Amino acid sequence: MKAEDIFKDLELKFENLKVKGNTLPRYKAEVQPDKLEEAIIKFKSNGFNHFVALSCIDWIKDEKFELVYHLFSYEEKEDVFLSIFLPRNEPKYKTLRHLFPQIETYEREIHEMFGVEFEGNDRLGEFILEDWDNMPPMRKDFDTVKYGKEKYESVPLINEGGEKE
Amino acid sequence: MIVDWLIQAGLVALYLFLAVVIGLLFMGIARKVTARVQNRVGPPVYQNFLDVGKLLAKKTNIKHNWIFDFAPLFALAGVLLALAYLPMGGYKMLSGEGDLILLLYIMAIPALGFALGAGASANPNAGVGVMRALMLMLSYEMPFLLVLLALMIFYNTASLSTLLEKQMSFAWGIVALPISALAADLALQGMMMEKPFDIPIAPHEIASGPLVEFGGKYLGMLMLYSAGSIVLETTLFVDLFLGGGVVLNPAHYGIIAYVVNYLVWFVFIFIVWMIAVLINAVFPRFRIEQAFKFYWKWPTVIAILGLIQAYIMSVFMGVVP
Amino acid sequence: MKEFELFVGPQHPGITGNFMYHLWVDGDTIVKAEAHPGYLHRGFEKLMERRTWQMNVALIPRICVPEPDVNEAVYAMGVESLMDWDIPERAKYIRTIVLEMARISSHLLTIGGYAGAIGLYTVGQWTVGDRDYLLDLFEQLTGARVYHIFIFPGGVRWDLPDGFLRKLEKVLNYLEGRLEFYDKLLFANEVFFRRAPDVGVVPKDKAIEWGVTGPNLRACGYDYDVRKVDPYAAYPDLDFEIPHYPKFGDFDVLGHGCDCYSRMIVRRLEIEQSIKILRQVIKKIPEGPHTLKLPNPLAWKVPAGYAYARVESSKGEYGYFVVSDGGKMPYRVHVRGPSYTHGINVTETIAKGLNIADFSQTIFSLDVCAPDIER
Amino acid sequence: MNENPLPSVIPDKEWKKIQRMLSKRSLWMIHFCTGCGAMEMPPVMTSRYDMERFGIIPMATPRQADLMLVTGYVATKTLKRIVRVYEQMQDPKYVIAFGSCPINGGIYWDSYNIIKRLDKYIPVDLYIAGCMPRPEAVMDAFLKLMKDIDEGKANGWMRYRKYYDQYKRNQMRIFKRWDE
Repeated sequence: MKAEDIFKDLELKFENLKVKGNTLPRYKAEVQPDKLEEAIIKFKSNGFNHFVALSCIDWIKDEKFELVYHLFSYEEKEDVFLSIFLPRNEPKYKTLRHLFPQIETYEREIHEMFGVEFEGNDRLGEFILEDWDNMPPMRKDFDTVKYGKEKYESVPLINEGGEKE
Repeated sequence: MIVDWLIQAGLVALYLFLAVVIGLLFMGIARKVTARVQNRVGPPVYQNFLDVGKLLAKKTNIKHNWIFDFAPLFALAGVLLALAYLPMGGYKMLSGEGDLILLLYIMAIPALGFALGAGASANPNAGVGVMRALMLMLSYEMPFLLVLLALMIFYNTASLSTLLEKQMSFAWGIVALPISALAADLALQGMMMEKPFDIPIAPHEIASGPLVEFGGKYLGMLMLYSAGSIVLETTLFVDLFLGGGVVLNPAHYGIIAYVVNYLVWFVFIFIVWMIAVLINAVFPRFRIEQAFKFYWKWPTVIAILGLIQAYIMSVFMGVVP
Repeated sequence: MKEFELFVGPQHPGITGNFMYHLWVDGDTIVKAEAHPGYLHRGFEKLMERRTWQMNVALIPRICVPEPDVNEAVYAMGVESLMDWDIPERAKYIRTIVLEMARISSHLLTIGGYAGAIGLYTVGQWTVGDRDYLLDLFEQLTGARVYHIFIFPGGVRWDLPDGFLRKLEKVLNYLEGRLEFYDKLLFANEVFFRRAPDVGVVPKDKAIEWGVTGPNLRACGYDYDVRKVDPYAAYPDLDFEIPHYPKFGDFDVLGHGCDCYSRMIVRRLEIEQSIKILRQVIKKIPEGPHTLKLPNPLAWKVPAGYAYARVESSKGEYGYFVVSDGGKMPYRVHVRGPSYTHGINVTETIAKGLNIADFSQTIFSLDVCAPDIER
Repeated sequence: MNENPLPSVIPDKEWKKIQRMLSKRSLWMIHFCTGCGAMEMPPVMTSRYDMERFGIIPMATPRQADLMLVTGYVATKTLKRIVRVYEQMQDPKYVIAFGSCPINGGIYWDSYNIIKRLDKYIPVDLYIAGCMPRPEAVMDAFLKLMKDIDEGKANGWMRYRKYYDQYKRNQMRIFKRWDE
């Protein structure tokens, strides 16, 4: 089933993304957060069974996080991006790891890097970072230069008693 | 009397020392040969002497328990004791009736010491490695015992020195019992822990296994141990099947015979070692249960065939060396 | 028997890069595995948001160290999609040359690493030594051995140097001759036949759902390859096959697919196909400019929008999800590395029930590249 | 202020010279790929450059190693492992920092997860600059290190013992917990 038809069934508006280099069409649609699971199940049962990636975008001006679920169909050869928007002050969503197992890993990363909470995923927690003591680093208001200066450059050199640096 | 005894002791010490030196040299040569197979230049042949020297000169900042400290000594002492029972170039240090069977047990001592120390370090990698090493020992001893049985039946002796004499007067084991010799060489590959049977020390799987916690002086001692065991195992094969390299009878030629026999023995163990090294360079390693299956299948069948041959030759055909 | 814990990595020879698996082992069998990434985390996606579109070209190759060129290509394609640029034909062909050379060199490294994992160090020494001929070519072409920074949005940095194609042909002939040696030593080795088949099996019906891509997917019997499915660069004009289980040509089909054996044979056959592709490119490469006329680098503004570009790397599908808000810097770039699924989810699942002796060869045959997991 | 700073060359007895001569000819390297520089290690180890000519071979465990190559950038999570591996190695031990990143952060100067200077946390005997250093540069570094060992200049392990409290203090500013 073509993606356009599925979108029609689900009554979603979609846009075409520009493609150069690659050739396949890419469709992007915004979904209501409560309808997402249903939409992904619909796509999955119609051949879109390759879950490519889950990306998170921090739209700080709009006070929103955008989660982009990216699906691909080897049969129809079409890419579909389903995006949902979450409020930035209290980002919370349910886990979808039962649909595709690798979503679990993406959710763990997004939880750590953006601070998005996924209810039902029990493996959230320390994943890539260790001993982290600040706001999630991929948020737009996190200043990596300032943090680096405070944390690393303030560490003194070893004083070996000889010449001073 | 005392002088004789001293000379004897000095000779034993010299032979054992030379055995370890030869072992280190062989390790160096193996590295060079492997490097040439791999399109490389490789280290100098004396590299392993430098390595041992460096290891023995290192400081030690590990402390597990006294068994761990004791293990490398135990292993080294065990291998030296076993070496003393093996005639090298026809020179007998310790011998006795039935030392062929005794040797089997003595050869297990260093491996056990090694296992003890590795177990005492409480590293899981070492534990797995020890388990694998013991399992491997169990596998290759089956064909090896059958080979020994064939030799004992054919030559009608359980003493190494008698075996050497009979091989010199009649025919070498490899000529008389070629099938058993093949089985023994297969078992030897496992005994020396060369690929495809270097399972206990597989670095990619268990980070060099039993050796994982040994460093510095401990490792230096273990390196001497493995140098000794290379000579031990190759000499065992040479003594069993190549007449121990004895070409001149010491009773007739005296000291010259010892020197010539020593050189011939050296060439023989070198050849046996090179075969093992070249096989080592071109094979991946088995899994432990595959090695076990392999040993209880092919080498065992070959060894049984060799046993049948020995039995037929000595009992039905009446060939008595 | 009581379970014990085993740590494979970060300091361990049996691991591909700085990465760690925490294993719970019962006897010789793994009962549970947990991946711990993060030892190589540099915050690329954050750093890219702080650099202009052009400065990023120098940063991104460092994401996947064994095969950096795919990053450049896929980033360039993403930017071109947003800018609506059609790159010249010659640039497409030059990109193809770079990508295929990178594929061969990465596969050689993987085969060597895999052979090392099952204990055959000689093959590793040979393949890595032969790979240096390709690195020399890269050096002549781009000026660097590892990080080439050669593929640029709009084309490539400069044209092929004189005599490059002749030299490439020579190296290809040499490599083709060397493949026979690898075949004899590794791919026809009795011990390899006993160890690799039916080890580390990814269930065929789950493979696509789990996000397995690239040679690992083809080893399961699917002939999906981004070069054919979603073609880019000069691949539509070129004639090549997609080796997949059970079409192994001269090699025996052992095992039931999806295992270490099939994965390695697929990689071996892909080298052959890459050589074939490069030979066609040498014949077909058109004349013309190697790059578009680029705008002023200080005032590069990329129109707002989303774009996704993907290429087939030696490890699987490599994609960049590029988001621009119309500014001088990317708003967000999300890197979809193939090892992200292979290294964490797939390995954690298939490790259960594996012998510890086979764990290392499984992750080597999956070709897990640690730096592209954590970026 | 320390009253008697370590002299750059240690006056020694004869046997120390022998020890240094031995240890420079048989440097065993720990097999630890800490960063992207690990990519240039296979060529250095294998047939084209062949570091085994100088007796340098990779070792599987820190107990057996004398030389640690910190190949490239050091993330905070890796630093803890580097320190642990370094402390498990037997004296005398040497550290070579590989590439621009352990010197000042290199291209990751503004990253939040990269410690910028390695020698604040463990003593470094030798730096190789460049991104990435070519295998020739690595070989040159090995030869330089051998020369330094011979002259008694490579004494990072002694400095680590002497200024242990300072090193530990710096390390603990990065780690929140050590016993894990």
